[in-house]
Amino acid sequence: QDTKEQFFPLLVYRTGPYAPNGTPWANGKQDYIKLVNSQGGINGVKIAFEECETGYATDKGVECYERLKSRPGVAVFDPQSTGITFALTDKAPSDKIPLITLGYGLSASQDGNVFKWNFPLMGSYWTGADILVQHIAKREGGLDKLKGKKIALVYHDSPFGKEPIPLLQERAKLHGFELSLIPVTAPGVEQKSAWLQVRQQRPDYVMLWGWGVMNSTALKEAVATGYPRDKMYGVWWAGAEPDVKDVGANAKGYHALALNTAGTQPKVIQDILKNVHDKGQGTGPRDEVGQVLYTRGVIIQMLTIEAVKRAQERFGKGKVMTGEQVRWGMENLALDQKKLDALGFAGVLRPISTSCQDHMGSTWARIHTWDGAKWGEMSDWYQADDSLLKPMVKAAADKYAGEKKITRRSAEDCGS
Amino acid sequence: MSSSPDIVLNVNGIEVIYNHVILVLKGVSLQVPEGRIVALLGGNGAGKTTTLRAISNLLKGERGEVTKGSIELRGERIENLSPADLVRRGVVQVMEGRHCFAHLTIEENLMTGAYTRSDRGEVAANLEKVYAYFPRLKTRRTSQAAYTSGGEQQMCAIGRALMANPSMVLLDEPSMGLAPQIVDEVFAIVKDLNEKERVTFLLAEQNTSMALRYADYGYILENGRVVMDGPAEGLRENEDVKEFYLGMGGGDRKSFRDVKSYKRRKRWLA
Amino acid sequence: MDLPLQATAQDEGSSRPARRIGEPILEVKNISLGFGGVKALTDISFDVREHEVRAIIGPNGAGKSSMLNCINGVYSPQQGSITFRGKTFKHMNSRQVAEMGVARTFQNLALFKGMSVLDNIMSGRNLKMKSGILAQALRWGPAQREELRHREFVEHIIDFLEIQAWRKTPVGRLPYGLQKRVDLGRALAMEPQVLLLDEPMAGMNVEEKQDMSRFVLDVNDEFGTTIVLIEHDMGVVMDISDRVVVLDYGKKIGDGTPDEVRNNPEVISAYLGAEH
Amino acid sequence: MGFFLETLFGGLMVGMLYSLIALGFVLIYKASGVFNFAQGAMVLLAALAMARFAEWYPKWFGFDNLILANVLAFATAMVLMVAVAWIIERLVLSRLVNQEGITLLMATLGITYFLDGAGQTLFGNDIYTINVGMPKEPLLVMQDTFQGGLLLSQEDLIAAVVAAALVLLLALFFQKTATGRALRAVADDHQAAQSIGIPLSRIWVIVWSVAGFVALVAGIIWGSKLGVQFSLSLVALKALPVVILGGLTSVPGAIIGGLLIGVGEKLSEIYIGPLLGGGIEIWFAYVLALLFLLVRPQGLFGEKIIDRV
Amino acid sequence: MLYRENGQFKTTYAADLQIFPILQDRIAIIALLVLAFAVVPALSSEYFLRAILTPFLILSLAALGLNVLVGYCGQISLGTGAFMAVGAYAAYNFHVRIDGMPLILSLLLGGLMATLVGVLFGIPSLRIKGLYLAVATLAAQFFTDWAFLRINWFTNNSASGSVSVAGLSVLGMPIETPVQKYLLCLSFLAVFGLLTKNLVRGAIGREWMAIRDMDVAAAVIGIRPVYAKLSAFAVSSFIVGVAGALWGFIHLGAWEPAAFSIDRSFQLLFMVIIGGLGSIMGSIFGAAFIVLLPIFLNQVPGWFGLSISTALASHLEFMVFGALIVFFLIVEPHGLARLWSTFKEKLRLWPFPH
Ligand SMILES: Nc1ncnc2c1ncn2[C@@H]1O[C@H](COP(=O)(O)OP(=O)(O)OP(=O)(O)O)[C@@H](O)[C@H]1O
Ligand SMILES: Nc1ncnc2c1ncn2[C@@H]1O[C@H](COP(=O)(O)OP(=O)(O)OP(=O)(O)O)[C@@H](O)[C@H]1O
Ligand SMILES: [Mg+2]
Ligand SMILES: [Mg+2]
Repeated sequence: QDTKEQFFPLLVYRTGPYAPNGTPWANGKQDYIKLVNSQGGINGVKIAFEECETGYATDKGVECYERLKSRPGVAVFDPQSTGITFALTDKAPSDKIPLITLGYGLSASQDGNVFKWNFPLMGSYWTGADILVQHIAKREGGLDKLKGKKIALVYHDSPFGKEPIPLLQERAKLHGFELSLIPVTAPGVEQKSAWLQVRQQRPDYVMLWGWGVMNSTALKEAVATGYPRDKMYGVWWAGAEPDVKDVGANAKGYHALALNTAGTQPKVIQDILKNVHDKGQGTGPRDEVGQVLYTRGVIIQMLTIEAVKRAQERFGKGKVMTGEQVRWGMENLALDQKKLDALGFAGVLRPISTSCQDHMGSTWARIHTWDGAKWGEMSDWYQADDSLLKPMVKAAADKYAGEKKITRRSAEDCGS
Repeated sequence: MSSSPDIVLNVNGIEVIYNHVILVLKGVSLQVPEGRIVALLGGNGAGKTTTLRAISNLLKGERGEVTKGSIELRGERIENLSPADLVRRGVVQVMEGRHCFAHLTIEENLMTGAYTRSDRGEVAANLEKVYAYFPRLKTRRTSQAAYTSGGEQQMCAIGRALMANPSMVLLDEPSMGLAPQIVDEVFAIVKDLNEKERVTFLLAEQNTSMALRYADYGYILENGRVVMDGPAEGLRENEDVKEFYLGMGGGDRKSFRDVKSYKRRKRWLA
Repeated sequence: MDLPLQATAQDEGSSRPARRIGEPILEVKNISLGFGGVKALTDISFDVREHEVRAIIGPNGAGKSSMLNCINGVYSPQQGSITFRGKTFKHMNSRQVAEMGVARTFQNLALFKGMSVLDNIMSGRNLKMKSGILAQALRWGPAQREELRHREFVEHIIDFLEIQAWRKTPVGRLPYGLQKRVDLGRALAMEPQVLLLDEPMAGMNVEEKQDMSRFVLDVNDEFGTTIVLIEHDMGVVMDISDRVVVLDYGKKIGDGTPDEVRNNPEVISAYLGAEH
Repeated sequence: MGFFLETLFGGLMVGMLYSLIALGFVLIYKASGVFNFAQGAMVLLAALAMARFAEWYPKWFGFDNLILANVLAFATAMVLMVAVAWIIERLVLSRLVNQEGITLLMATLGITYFLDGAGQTLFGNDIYTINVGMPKEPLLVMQDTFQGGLLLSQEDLIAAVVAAALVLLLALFFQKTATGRALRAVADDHQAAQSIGIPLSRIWVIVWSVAGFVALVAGIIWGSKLGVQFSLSLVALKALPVVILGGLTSVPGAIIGGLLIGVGEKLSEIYIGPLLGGGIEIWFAYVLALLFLLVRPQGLFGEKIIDRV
Repeated sequence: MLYRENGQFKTTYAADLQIFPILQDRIAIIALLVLAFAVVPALSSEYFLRAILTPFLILSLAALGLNVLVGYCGQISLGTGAFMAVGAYAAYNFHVRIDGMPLILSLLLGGLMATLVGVLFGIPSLRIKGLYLAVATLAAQFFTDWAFLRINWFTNNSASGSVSVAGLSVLGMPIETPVQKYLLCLSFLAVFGLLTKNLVRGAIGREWMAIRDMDVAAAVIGIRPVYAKLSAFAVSSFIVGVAGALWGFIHLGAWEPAAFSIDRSFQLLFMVIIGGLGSIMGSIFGAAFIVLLPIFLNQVPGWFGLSISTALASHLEFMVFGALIVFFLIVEPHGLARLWSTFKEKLRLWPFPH
């Protein structure tokens, strides 16, 4: 490659129904790149980037992908949408471009033996749902206490919202709680009947698998039907500022999964404020820096860049990496606490290490609670239960492999 | 442009193009004096309706435009006025093909005709007058216009225009679809309004004999050009007019059964 | 296919063959039709004989168009029956009527505005076209030949009505008089036994009316098509019709030859006025 | 029983809110024969303006009186809606006089894109709040009649009352007045209306302004319920079955249709939904409207569709 | 006077019955086909083929199908997305459930299922008209959206409701590269375009148009509204269904119901109206306009070296897009195809103005 820059295509949605959530996420990603560039790039390799607006629509996402994938120095795509991920999953292998789908996408793609190019780093909907069940159980005083309880899943009626269902059903069978499924038609602006159902069924807990406007509307309906907010648990995509901001104090007590912390204390956030925003190069408004989704964007970009670094360690420092090489880097991430601290991510996330079999690297997450004005109070870390997940992931991956006539990767392939 | 003071309407060499390509009027000029009845004659597709539309500014909705020439109403250029402005200046058009408001009742149709007027008493009186002209309308006053017969709709359209109390009426084929005695009545009404209220009429008609009987002056339009004009009596006596528009070649009216079937062409065809 | 239309080109019309007016082909018995409070037709009966030109006249709103609408199934009368070629029916849908050979034209021009003259007239032949959708899509042999055959027939009608120059023009753009001709052409394309004409000459000048009368008479002569005609021009009616029905306020007030009708005092007072 | 009533009331109140949006459609359709797909975009634009100006005015002029801010913002948003109406008339409608319904419909879709873009360019695309002091806490009534009581949303109740009042007001205005008649005439035949002196441009500016006003009220009510952001424009979709069920041309139809759809979809979701796996209300509303139209193709109170030769 | 028909006399009706009776048109269309089949794939970049031309072709096909219904038969439908979805999911099921099912057959069977559903949802059109019908067709849209999410059988029990296909081939030739995909879609479009053209200029086409223009008069000349309307729904949803299957199989590869959402329905309606109702070419023009314009607008700021924020750019794009739609409607309410034919008419007169 004759380019001197590593190129990061950024698929974003700053417009449309999901814009309030898509925007801080996209800003975080950009700001981190700017930070790295201001510090000299990846071992001297500068990062070029370009945003492409998808509006959360699959076909626009595909167009963006096709447009940007052949840029020189392209390293990795982050589709930022479950639907786009599905469409790109088939294209990535032939284009030899890895997909990073942090906290979303196909749960089964954790299995790197089948999904060579997918990286659902840090968690999937199955791990998320699993952790929520664990947390609720803990609150009740043990998994056995779940017996006879009633949990309602209020979910976005789309593949995104339906992903956790198999796991929850599995858990329900295991512990004897009753799971009721309440779909909300996308985008979720009218939820009266969903919440009437909640009121009718009086579940002990409500899990909220929403995105965008659905989350705040759900909270408002919960207020209107008098469902206690502190019995509500959201997925990590229902646990950021835009979801609760305009419900404000009324949402006090609502919990959600947290893949990362929020706030401006972490060193990396301070660095961004100092080296990017104070120089007038910030992407979004300054007071949004350090918010939940913003920080998640930063993490995604950090992991991507670390993958490039890791690849450079093997394929040559200071060189521009190909997609193929970055994939290797991503498959061999080993970010221990020390490295994270050095990068300024102390306390933001747990160490992560990936392998050929495990493209997720970490299944740890916490639960945080809205205090009426900001996301505060973090629970302890939980880890998804491998004994439950592994067989499910394997079964799903095998089914996929069967349909697609893919053979599992051999040991040498893993090593390469 | 010398328009003598008693010329209400002065159309000056206008060209009209539909849809940017179809040239329909190729320089039509005509003048309508105050308080007169002027007839616009000519075969199908001659451009009569187009001329009236150009005057009342209803071309836009048909995707037509006046590309040349000028139109003056009492000395004022009116090409850029809206149809509503023209109605306020007293010029009302009765459109060809009725155009009643289908969902409105006959009476509501008539009442919308008085949209520009505010004096309720006068409007009520005017309504009675229209009903007196067309008793048939009174009996059908509550039925929706779409469900009345063709002739009833035609009466409704004429009546509606009269409700605006116009000083000048552009009548497009008023006699179409009307029973003979109603045709007589319509022309009688025209004459009546013209004489009693000095309403000026510009009349596009196929019923040439009727039109020439009541009009003061006539223009004959063929293929977008004025091919002949003159006082009504003169035209009535003209041999060509007799043959082609009055069906009286050689003096007498021929029976429709005996008309020769070989094709005759109008001599003036451009 | 037999194409009798070709004969018209030579016909000079001076000496007309004696027309063979036959038995009643269409009988209307005691038809009554009302819309809410309005009685459009009250107990109307009349007959139409084969090959004749039968006129219906009457003041505006008398129920003439409604009568035609009853005959070809657009309205269904509350009472009465219609007999066509010996078959009696109370109500039929438009398609059945069309299949039996009744065609019509419309008072308010009911042409297919977005279609060309040719297509409008061709659509009158649809009843006779049999190819299935797939065959039409592929345009293979029989379908193509069928289309051609009918096209030929339609071209004769176009020649006959002298509208060759406008063949491909969308009818919406034609002047009113020509549209009336196309309307007639469409009806002719159905090769009807009975042709119902609703004010075919409205909005025409004398010359054009002459042309139109010519067409009507030729159709009547050459094909023996029976014609039912509504018209307000008394000159035309008196000249070309064999018998005349007069309606007034939905009632029949006269029936007979033009001369009889012309001199019927009731008809004069209700419709004709003194002058005519 | 108590729960059934709750569902019923819930349906009625949501239905009333649907009516409010449906009303915007009906007004414009009735007065110009235009099926205005931009109604949703207008709701969004109005709500955005309301939310942002209520936030900006106190900042610009340094006061912090919520009521004053809201009143000023309301006035400003209304001015904006009138301006929009005027621009639409000038640039779009006046150039499409006498065109077919479907062309006009497409033009309003074009307008939708434009307004969506313009609104978010001017006012931003984050989530904003409208705070007109709507009570959020539910009301518990008839606790002694039913076990557990009846839970009513105060916010919905107030909104429904406002919506009902507005709908009634407009219904009165459009019935039988000379203006009402003129509007119906315009809808029937643009050209003929022009020919008898009805000034199309003025009528259209007025009607679109009124529709803008309705959009503003709907925007405030829905906006304070949902928060103001792009999705707000999608509530228009919920109003479509209401419009056809009630009849495109009928103001009272919009109310009755709204109530029917509101109740129908809630009851169906609660009582039939679980049998089918849930999430059926959106199509159920449409199917309801569709079945109804099979019986009455012009909707409940719509004008009969005329086809006559 | 380059473009004129004077002097081209047709001596037989068969000659006049040709699809393109004017010689210049015939030459132009042949040139166009050569260009599309041979030159374009050779010259275009992968991005162009994959991200622009392929979706453009598929959406042209869908627009063509919709045009049969809306443009020719006058029945406005907002449920196009639904019929695309039925086509895609049905084809998917044929593809995965029946081993060794040829791709083309799957696609066509998908279209056939869409036909069935289309006819079913077309039945109300016998009573419901105009805008009422348009809104009522949304029932189809929302119902299928729901059904494909809720009924697991349709998605071969995929947990999330998202499905995907892989390893496509036609007659043993794999369909993988952008060029192959492009050619497959192009062939579909060309064949269906031809067949549709044959239909609309034949008896059935006249029935559709007659129903569209004046249904009472159509009935009087013996056209059965039931047959005409339902056949239009059938043909239209067949084509739309095949387009849907192509969209899923060829363009996306993996999809969820949102790929055929109501936005898609509106987008297609846009295409046929902007392009020209009742015109085959119009469908293609319309698709080009609606597919290409946003992509084009999206890149404009870049050419001028302007760096505006993504959100602003995309809002501006919305505004320009909306404004252009209105602009074109004002210039020619009957669509781009009419604009084109007006232009040809002018060309015919050129250099003499009239
Ligand atoms: N909207 C239009 N678009 C295109 N051409 C038109 C349009 N309206 C009229 N024309 C054409 O303009 C010419 C003149 O039409 P116009 O209606 O003015 O004639 P007319 O004299 O009123 O005829 P008639 O007596 O039949 O009403 C005709 O050839 C007609 O085809
Ligand atoms: N569908 C309908 N609904 C209500 N009333 C109708 C309907 N059709 C016709 N009428 C009424 O029936 C009466 C007869 O109408 P018809 O059209 O038959 O009259 P006509 O004799 O053809 O008159 P014209 O010579 O004016 O065309 C009219 O008063 C008309 O209003
Ligand atoms: Mg005329
Ligand atoms: Mg009549």
